[in-house]
This record gives sequence, structure tokens and C-alpha cells, in this order.
Amino acid sequence: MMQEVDSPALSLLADDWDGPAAAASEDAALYLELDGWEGPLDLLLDLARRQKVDLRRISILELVDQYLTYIERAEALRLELAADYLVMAAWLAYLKSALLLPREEQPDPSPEELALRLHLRLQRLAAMRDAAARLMARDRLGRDVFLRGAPEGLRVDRKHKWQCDWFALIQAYGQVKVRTQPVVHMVRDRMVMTLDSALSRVSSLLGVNLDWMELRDFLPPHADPRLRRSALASSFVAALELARLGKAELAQEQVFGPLLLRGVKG
Amino acid sequence: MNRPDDLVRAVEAALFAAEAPISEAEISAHLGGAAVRDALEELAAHYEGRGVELVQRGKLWHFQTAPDLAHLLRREREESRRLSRAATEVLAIVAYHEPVSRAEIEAIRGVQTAKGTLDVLMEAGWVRIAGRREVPGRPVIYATTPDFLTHFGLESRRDLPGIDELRAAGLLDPVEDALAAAMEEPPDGESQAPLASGEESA
Amino acid sequence: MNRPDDLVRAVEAALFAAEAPISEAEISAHLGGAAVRDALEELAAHYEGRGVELVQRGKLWHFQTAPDLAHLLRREREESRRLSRAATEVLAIVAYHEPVSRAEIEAIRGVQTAKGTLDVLMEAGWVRIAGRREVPGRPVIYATTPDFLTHFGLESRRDLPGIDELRAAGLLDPVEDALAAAMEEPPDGESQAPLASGEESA
Repeated sequence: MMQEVDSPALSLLADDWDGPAAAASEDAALYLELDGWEGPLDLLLDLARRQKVDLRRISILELVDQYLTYIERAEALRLELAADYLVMAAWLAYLKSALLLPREEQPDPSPEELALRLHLRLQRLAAMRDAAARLMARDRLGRDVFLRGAPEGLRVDRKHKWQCDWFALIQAYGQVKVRTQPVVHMVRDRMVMTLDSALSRVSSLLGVNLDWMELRDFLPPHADPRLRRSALASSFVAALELARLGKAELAQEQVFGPLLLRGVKG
Repeated sequence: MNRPDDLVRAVEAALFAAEAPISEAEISAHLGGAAVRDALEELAAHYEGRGVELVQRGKLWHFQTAPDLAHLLRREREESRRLSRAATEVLAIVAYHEPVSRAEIEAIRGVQTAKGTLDVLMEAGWVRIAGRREVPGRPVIYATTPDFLTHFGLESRRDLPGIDELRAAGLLDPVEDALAAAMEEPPDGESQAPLASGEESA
Repeated sequence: MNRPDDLVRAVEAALFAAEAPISEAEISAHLGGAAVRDALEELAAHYEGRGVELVQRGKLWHFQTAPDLAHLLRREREESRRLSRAATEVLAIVAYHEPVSRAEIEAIRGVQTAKGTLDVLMEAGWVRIAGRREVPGRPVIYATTPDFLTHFGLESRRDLPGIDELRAAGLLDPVEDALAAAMEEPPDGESQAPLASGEESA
């Protein structure tokens, strides 16, 4: 499977490396190439392998030149290059110039270190690529060796031992009974203030007070709390009604603040 | 042990990998038309008495595990599981109302009862099918088993607490009331049963 | 030929009947807890050189056809899906470096690894998530599965082709470690040879 490295497309490029730049067929070939490489490191490794020397002895300078030539050619053919190829090209150009400087003028980190790092990365990628090829070439189950075609199967029959106790049983029955018993709802008779009585109460109180009054002041003072709630609701509706009829003014300074009202004369 | 020759090995592998019993002709076709009869005989002899044997059924050959070992290929494991709430309810209804049809169970529970729930109870060995009710549709009716009595420590179904006892135990209180009663010990918590008796005596 | 004893027969039958590779412990559980190691060894020896062999992959054992018979048995449907080159590389990196994070895989390959590549390997059942590395970001780490060993015919990860040589050559260490080691060596050490020669020739 990994023999793809030596696929026809690649050897085509190798053969045509110094050929004329304009041939249409070569455009296509080069296109295929760019599709075929998984990023700059992949391309570099391929170029390195074409030096046909042990990867440990590869010349980084030569490799850099080959890569840069390749990128220049691709640019000359106006091929769309992925950004990372160009980033790698720029980095390699820098590496090359740094390597060519006299040792005392070399920048830090040293170009030797950078080159070594690149070298180590190529070795590691190459090692994994070879390992993958050897792995794929092993006697693989379902391809080279086969399991039994029709195994009887080993079965584990799970048998449930159900648990339930006496109390759970009768409790469940009780709950069924309760749930299905006819339910009678009783609404308790309680004191309410009707809208009519609230209307007359509020309007009469407005008549004797000229100043702003809070709505709560209209409620019967010593009433049962539940009656007070009913009275508050009725009085509020009564206040709205009186305001609608033009008999009262309403004011509220803030949301949920006290509701004020006063009578309108005439 | 003497090594089998290549033809025997190939026949052995072909039989092993085959997904169904396979004829002499098919094996032969697989192996480029070689005569495989002798190889089959040799293999059958080799496997005789082993844990696996090569058998011929009609024209077809296949490996099978030795019949006397069949019991090893299946293993039972018991797992303890708690009966679900729904299943407990259904069991209780069967116990109190037996024999009872599924429709009747549903009417009492007020909810639909999955078929699986009754299956679980039958698997547990507590409920059995007790025949059919002679009404239109002849529905299956269910009843409890002797195992049910044993498991729940009952002499007979009459040992199940009656409705009055359930009520006295608070098991017929609406759930919310029962909860409330449990939460705040009652100032007027006596209001349920004792009230009735109190009224009578008054 | 001497007949195998009952335990050997039983182990043989269980292995034949199993639908997937099976561990010593599982076989033992099927056979009432018997110690089956010796029987496994005896069977493996008995089947050696036959058309079917007994192999151990990690903790799992299974019978399979002999590899040299592959050409006779290979089916027409010849492997429906082939792994992409990217996927085979990622699989190798996981196998040789496990456990390994996605970032570490990408550092070796020099390209981003599509999420789908790892998914394909996990779907194939060869790679699994093996937790998180306790470093900032807590990246997920990946490792191979027992199925991986079974599929590629490896008794253990130590059987990975060339793994000892790769380890000895430091090729399984991170670049940083190798770099540090190389920089510590004498400046005119042989490890620098290719670069030095390049410079000299320039």
C-alpha cells in the first residue's frame, strides 16, 4: 500500500523535472502532484528520498534547493499553492541563507539546530511511513487469515432473578387504589369583596379625600388576610374603572411601586 | 505428530472458513479442481474424538463442536433485578383480583399496561395464564402461582391485607396527604379515620 | 493419534464455537472455572502446521486459517474499503507511540489530521480514546485496541514490526528530546555529518 510513494505520478515528475515548463500535460501532472502530497513535510520527504541516499546522510542544503525549485516552478505555472507550502519555502530560504553565512555571523537559534530539527522530523515521518507499510502488509484477519465462517457461538443466557417484597406489593396496590378513586374537589366558601362593593367603597373614599392616596389605604383595615387579597384585587379593578370613567387619576412612580390615586373633581 | 500434507491443510482451512456446510465439489472448485475425497476422509479421522468434529450431512461437510460438549457452549448467569413500579402494581392487581384480564388490569390501574410487564411477571414465575374468560373476544386471564405465595411468604391469597387494613396503615391516603402527614405531625392529622368513628360515637 | 483429554476437548470446542476472539478468563468461566492455560498451550502445539491454527493476540485467543493458505481462501469481495494513506500513517503513529494526542500525531506528520481520520480508525475498532493527558488543555489521547492486535496478527505491541530498532534509534522519541541529545554531543559528532558535509561542499 505504501508503495504509493513510487506511484507513476511521482516518477513522472522525477523524469520531467528538467523538462520544458509549458507543456499542458505537465501542468496536469504537477496538479496531481500537489494533490498527492500531504503538506510540505511530505513533499520534502519525497524529495529527500529521491536523493537516493540514506536519510541520515541527506544534504539539507540540497533538499532546500530542490524544494525551492519546485515551488518556483509551481509559481511559474501559476498553480494555486497552499499557504503552508509557501511558508515552508520562506522558512527554507531563510535557513539556506543562514547556513551559508560564516559561522560567527549565524543567528540564534543556530541554523544547524534548525536544519537538524527538520532532519529529525523527516526521519520520524519516514520511519512511521515505513512502519505503516509493514503493518498493512501483515497477515490481516479477513484478508489473509480467516476466522471460523460459521461459529456456533458461545452463549451466556442471562436469567433475571426478580426482586420484590411484600411491602412493595401492598404499597403498590394501595397507590393504584388511591390513584383511581373518584376524587371530589371541594372549593371552600370564603369571603370575597365583589367588584360592585369595591367600586362603591373606593368612589366614596375618593369623595372625602382630596389628596393622593395609596390603593392599600382603601382596603378594609382589620379584615382576614384572604379577604384582604380579594379586596386588593377588586379595588385595583375598581380604580381602573373609575379612571376610565374620568372620576379618578392614577399614578405609579416605579414598577411595582405603590399605586396612588385621587379623585377628579366634577 | 505427523504434519498433514498441503492438500489436507487447504481442505481443512476451506472447511473452517466456510460460512455454511459445503460440498466436496465446492471445496474442489476452491482448490483448483483437486480431488479432495481422501483429504476429507483423513480430516474426519483426525478430528474424531476431538472437541470439534468433521461431519458429512448428505453431500455437505462441515465442522461442528462435539455434541457431548454442547452444554459447555451455553452458560447461565443469574442477575438480580428489582421489579419496576409498573410491574409491581400489575402483580398486586393480579393478586387482589385474580383471575383478571389485561383489560381489567388496565381499568384498575387507569393506565395502559405493556405486554412486556406481564411477560416479566410470568418470567419471574409469579403470574400464569389461567385460561380465557368466556365473554366476547375470549380474553386471556391471569392468576398468581404457588411460587408467588412462597416468595411473599403467604399461606394463601386471603393473607393479603384487606382494603380496611390498607386504609388503617395509611396506604390508601392520597400520596400528597400521606406525605404532608409524614412531614408535620398533625394538629388535625387525626381527621381521617378517627373522625368518622368519633362522629359515630357523638 | 492420542486422544485429547476432556478439558482440552472442551477448550477446543469453546474456541471453535466462539464468535469472536476470547480470553483465557472467558473460556475458564464457560468451563466452570477450570484452569485452561495448559490446554491452550497443548492445542496451540497440536494445531501448529495444520490448515487452521490457534493464536494468541493480546489476551485473546482464536483459531484462524494458516496465513500461507491466504491465496486459496481470499474471497472475491476483497476488502471493501482500503484505508487512506493518511489513515494508515495515523494508525502506525498511534500504535508505535501510544498513548498519543492528536497534536503529537500532527507534529510527526507535519499536517493537520482531519477528525474523520481518527474516526475511521475508531470505527474500524483499532483505535480508542485512552483518556486525557494531564497537561494544560487536557488533550484526549489515543491508543490501540485488542482488536487492532487481532486484526494485524500481533501477539502484543512488542511485535510491531521494527519497533525495537525504531526505539533504539530514538525515532520514537519526540524531536525535542532527540534534538537535545544531539546538541549535547561533541560539536563535530557524526550525528551532524550530513549537515556538515553539506556545508563543506557549499
